[in-house]
Amino acid sequence: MRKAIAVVLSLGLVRGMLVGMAGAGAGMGVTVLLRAALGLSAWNPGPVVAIGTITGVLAYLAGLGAFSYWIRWALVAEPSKEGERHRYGWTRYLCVDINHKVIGIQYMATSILVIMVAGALALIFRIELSTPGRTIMGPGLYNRFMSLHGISMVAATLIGVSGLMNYLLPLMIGARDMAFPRLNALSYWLIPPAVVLLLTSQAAGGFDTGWTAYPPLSIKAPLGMQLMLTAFYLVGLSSILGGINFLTTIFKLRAPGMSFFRMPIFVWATLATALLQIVFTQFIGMVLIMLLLERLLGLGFFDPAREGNVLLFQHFFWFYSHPAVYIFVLPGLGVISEIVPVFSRKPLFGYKAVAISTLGIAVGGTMVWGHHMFAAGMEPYLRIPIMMTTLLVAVPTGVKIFSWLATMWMGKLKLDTPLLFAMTSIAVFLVGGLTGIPLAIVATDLDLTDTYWVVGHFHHTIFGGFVFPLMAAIYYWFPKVTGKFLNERLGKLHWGIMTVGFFTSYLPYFWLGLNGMRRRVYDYDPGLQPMHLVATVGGFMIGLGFLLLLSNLLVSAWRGARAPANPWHAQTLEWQVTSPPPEDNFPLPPQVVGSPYSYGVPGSVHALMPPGGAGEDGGKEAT
Amino acid sequence: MAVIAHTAHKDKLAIHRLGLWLFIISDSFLFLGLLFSRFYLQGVRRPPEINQPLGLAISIVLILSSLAAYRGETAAAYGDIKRFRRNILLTLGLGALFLVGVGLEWSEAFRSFPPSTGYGTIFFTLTGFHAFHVVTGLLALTVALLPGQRARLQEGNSWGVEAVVKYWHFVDVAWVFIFPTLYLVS
Amino acid sequence: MSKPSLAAKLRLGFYVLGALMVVEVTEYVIGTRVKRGAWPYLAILTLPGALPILYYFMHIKQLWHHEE
Amino acid sequence: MPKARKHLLILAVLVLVATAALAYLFLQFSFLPIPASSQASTIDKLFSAMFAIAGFFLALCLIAMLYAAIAFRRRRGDASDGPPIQGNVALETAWILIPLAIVIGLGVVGGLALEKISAAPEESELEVKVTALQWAWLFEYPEWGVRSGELRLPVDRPVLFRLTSRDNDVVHSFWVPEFRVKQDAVPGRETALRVTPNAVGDYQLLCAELCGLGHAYMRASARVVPEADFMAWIESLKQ
Repeated sequence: MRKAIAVVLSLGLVRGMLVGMAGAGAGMGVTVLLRAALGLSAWNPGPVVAIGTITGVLAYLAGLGAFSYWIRWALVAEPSKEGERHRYGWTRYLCVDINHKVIGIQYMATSILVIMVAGALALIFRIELSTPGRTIMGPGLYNRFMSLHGISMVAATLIGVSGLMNYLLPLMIGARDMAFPRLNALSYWLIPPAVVLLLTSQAAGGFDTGWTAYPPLSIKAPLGMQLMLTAFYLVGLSSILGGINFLTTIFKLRAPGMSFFRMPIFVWATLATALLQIVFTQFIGMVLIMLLLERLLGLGFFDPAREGNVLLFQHFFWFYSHPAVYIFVLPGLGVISEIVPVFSRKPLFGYKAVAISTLGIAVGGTMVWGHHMFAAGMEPYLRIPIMMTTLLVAVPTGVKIFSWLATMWMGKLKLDTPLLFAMTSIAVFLVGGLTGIPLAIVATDLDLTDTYWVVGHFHHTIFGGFVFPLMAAIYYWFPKVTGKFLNERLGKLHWGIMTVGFFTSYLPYFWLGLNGMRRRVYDYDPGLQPMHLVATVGGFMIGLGFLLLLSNLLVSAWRGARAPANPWHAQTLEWQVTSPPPEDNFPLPPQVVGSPYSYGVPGSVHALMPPGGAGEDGGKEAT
Repeated sequence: MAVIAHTAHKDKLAIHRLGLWLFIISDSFLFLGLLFSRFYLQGVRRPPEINQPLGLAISIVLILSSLAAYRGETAAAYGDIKRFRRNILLTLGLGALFLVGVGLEWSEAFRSFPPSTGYGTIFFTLTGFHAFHVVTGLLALTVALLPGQRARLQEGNSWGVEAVVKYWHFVDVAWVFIFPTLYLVS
Repeated sequence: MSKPSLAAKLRLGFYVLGALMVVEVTEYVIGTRVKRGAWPYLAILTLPGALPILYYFMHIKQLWHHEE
Repeated sequence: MPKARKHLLILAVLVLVATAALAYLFLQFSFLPIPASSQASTIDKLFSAMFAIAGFFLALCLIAMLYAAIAFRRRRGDASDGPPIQGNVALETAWILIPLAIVIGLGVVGGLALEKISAAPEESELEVKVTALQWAWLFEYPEWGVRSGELRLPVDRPVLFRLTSRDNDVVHSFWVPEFRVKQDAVPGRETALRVTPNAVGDYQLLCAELCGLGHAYMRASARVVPEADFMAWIESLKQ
C-alpha cells in the first residue's frame, strides 16, 4: 500500500497537480488577504482567480519538475541530468521526460482524449438539434456546450499536430532528438493545466461565446470565460515554444546530406507550420490578454464608450486564427503526401512543387484573415484585396491535390487502411476547398457567412486536413511506434463507418446553410428538421468510428501482430530503424543520398545507414 | 538547454543562438501588435499631459543599461570576469532605475489619463507589457551572476551571459519603438 | 581575421551609445517642437535607433553568418 | 503508351458525363430560398457559376481518385513498384496556371458583383435605421419619424439600412435569407447595407451573430408590401 502511494507520488503529473492546486489555493488566499488589507471587497472572483491561476500553473510546473534542470543549471556548473533519461515503462509517460518520442505520444494521447470529450459534447448537442425547440436541454446549456466543443477541438487539433510533428520530425531528418528537449517537455506540460482549466470553466459558469470569444459578449460572459482565455493562452504558449523548437531542429539538426529538397514533405509541412506558430500565435496571446485586462481591470480596448473598437479584437483574432487553420491542416496534408507515394509505389509527383506549395499556402494564408469579417463592418477598402488573396490560396492547395492524384495514377495502389484514410482525406478536403470559394467571394459570402455553410466548410477542411490524416497517420505509423500492427479488418470497418458517417453528417450542412440555418442557434425553422436529423445520425456514426479506433488501439497494443522495421517498404528515415525506434533514434548519423520517394527506381535509397544501424535491408529483418 | 545531437560544441552554440533569435523574433510580433493597436485605436493622438522629459530620461537610462550589458558581455567573452560582474551589476541598477521611472510615470498617468480612458488603455498596456519584459530581463541577468554561470565562464563558455544580454538588448529595441509611439507622435 | 582587442570592442560600445543618444535627442526635439505631423520623421528615426543595437549589440549577423 | 492513353480517355469521358450530370442537378433543383431582392439575383447568378466550376473540379478529382483505386489497384502477388515518374513540367505548369486564371476570373467577376450590389442607386433611397439589442430589433424610418418593432418595406424601392447596436450591447447581424446579404450591427459604429426588395412576401429577419442566450429567438418579421400598403402602414404608425 505504502509502496503504491510512493509510486503514484513519484509520477510527475500527480505531483504537479497536487502542488499546483496548493499553489492556486495559496495564490487566491494571499490575494483575498491583500484585498482585505487594502480595504477592497475581499472576494472579487475575477482578479482572485486570475492570480490563483498564475500561481497554480507555476506551482504545478515546479512540482512536476519542468524547471528542475534549469534551476540546477543556474546554480552549478555541470548540472546533473538525474532522473531525466533512466525511466522506462508506462510511468515515463506521466513524468517530465525529454525524449521526443515520449513527448509525441503524450501529445497524441492528450489530443485523442480531448477529441473524445469534445466529440461527446458535440453528440449531446446534435441530439438537441435533431428537433426544433427544446429536445433535451435549454439554450443556455446549448450555448455553453457548443462553445466548449469549439474551443476544445481547436485545442485538441493544436495538440495533435504538435504530437505528430514531435514524434516524426527528428526521426525523419535523422536527428537524435529535438534541438531543445527540455523546452520540448515544457511545451507539452503546459497542455494539461489548459485542459483542466477548460473543464473547470464549466464549474465557473461556463462561457457562451463560441470559440471566437468576440467582445463585448465575452466581456459580459461569466467567470468561466476567464478560465477559457487562460487555457487558450497556455495552449498558445505551448504552440510558440514548440514552433521555435521545430524550426531550430529543422535548420540545424538535419542528417548529413539532407538538403532542403531532400526533406520529406511532412518536414516541409512542419517548417511552414512552425513559422506560422511563432509569428501569429503572438497576436492571439496578446489579444487574449487584452480581453482579460478589459474584464479584470476595466481597460477600454473594445468598449466604444471608452474609445475602444470591437473590430480590433476581430482583426487580431482572425490574424491569428486564419493562419491557425493552416497550422491545423498543413501537417495533415504532409501526412497524406507521405502515405500516397508509399502505397502507390510511385515517387511523389512533382515533389518540388508540392514542397513549395506548402510554403505558398503558409505565406499566402497570412494575408487572408479579413475574409472572416466581410460582413462585420470591416474597412471596406480591404474587401476586394482580401478576396483576391484568399482566392489565390486555392492555387497551391490545388497543386497538392493534383499531385496526389497524379501520384496515384498508373501506380500500384495497395489499398490498406492508411491509403484508404488518405483517400477519404483528399475527398473531404477537396469538398472543403471547393465550398470555400463562395466564402472567399464577398458577394456570396454576405449570404453564407455565419450560416451552416461555414460550419460545413470548416468541418470538411479540418476533418480532411487533420482528423482523417490523423487516422491515416495512426494506421501508418502505429507499427513504427509500438512494433505491432493495428488490426486491418477492424481498421477497414472503422474507415468505412467514419467515411460514410462524415458525409452523412456534414453534406446536409451545406443545404441547411443555404436555406437559412444560422450557425450557433439552438432553435430553427421546423422545415429544416429532416436534414438536421440526418446530420445527427451521421454524427453518431463518426462517434462509433472513434470507438472502433479506440478499441483497435487498445486490442492491438495488447496483442497485435508483430511488425518488422519497415512493413510498408517506405524509404523515409524513420522506417530504416527498428520498430519501435531505439531510444536515441540513430546511434550514428545516416548519410542522406537521394530523394525520400524514389519508388520504382531500381536500387535507389533515400539514405545510407551506417554499419550497425538497424533495419538496413529494408525491413526484411524483423526486430 | 542541453542539445542531444551529432554535434560539437560549436554547433551547440549555433543551435542555442538560433533558438534564442527565433524566440526574440516571435516576441517582437507581440510588440508589433501592441503598436498597431495604438494607431488603430488612437491614431497619432497624444494627450498634452504626458511627461515627455521623463520619457526621454528613462529612454536614456535604458540605453545606458544596454551599453553596460554590452560591456559586461564583451568582458565575459574575453574572460575578464571582474569587469563582467561590475557591468552586469550596473545593468541591473540601471534597469531598476528604469522601472522606478516607469513607476513615476504611472503615478502621474493615473491622475491625467487613467487606464479606463482611451489613451490610458494603450499607455498602460504598452508600458506594462514592456515593464514585464524588463522584470524578466532583470531576473535573467541575475541568473547570469549565479554560481553556475560563473563556473562556466571560467571554462570559457559565455553563452549564458550572451543569451541574457541579447534578451536585454531586445527589451531596449522594443523601447526604441515604444518611446516615440507613446510620447512623441503627433 | 584577427580578433579585435577588448579595449577596441569596449570603445565601439561608446560610439554606438553616442549615436543612439543623438537619435533619441533628435526624436525628442522633433516630438516636442513639431506640433503636427511629427510621426513620419519619428517613424524614419526609429531605424537608426534600432539598427545599431541589433547590429553591434545583438550581433544580428549571426543569423546568416557563422564564423564565430 | 497506348494503355496510358486509354485510361486518360476513359477518365475524360467519365468526368464529362459527371460534370454534365452535376450541372443538370444544380440547374434543375434550386438549393436556395426564393430570391426577393435585386441583390439576390446577382448573387444567385454568381452561385450558379461557382457551382458549375466546383462541380467540374469535384468530378475531375473524385473520379480520377476512384478510377485509380479500381484500375490501378495492386494485383494479388504483384510486389513490383510503379513506373518511377517524378513529375511533368508541362502538366504541373498547367495545373498552376489554369486554376490561377480561374480564380482571378472569379475574383474579377466577384468584385464586379460586389460593386453592383453595394452601389448607391440613382433614385432616392428609403432610409431605415436599425438598432439591434439583446434580443430584439428596432426599426426607425427617419423620413416620417416613426419607429416599429417589425420591418416593412415597399417593393421595388432601394433601401439603405443604417445599422448599429447599443453602446453597452453586443454584436448582432442583420440577415434576411431571401435578400441574400448580411451585415453586422456593431456597438459604437454605424454600418450600412443596401437592399432593393423586389418580391412581395413575408420574410424573417434573423440575427446571424451569436449574441447570447436569446440568440436563436432574435427574429423579426420582415414584410415586403406594395407601395400603397406601405404608406398606409406608415400612417397607422404615426397615430
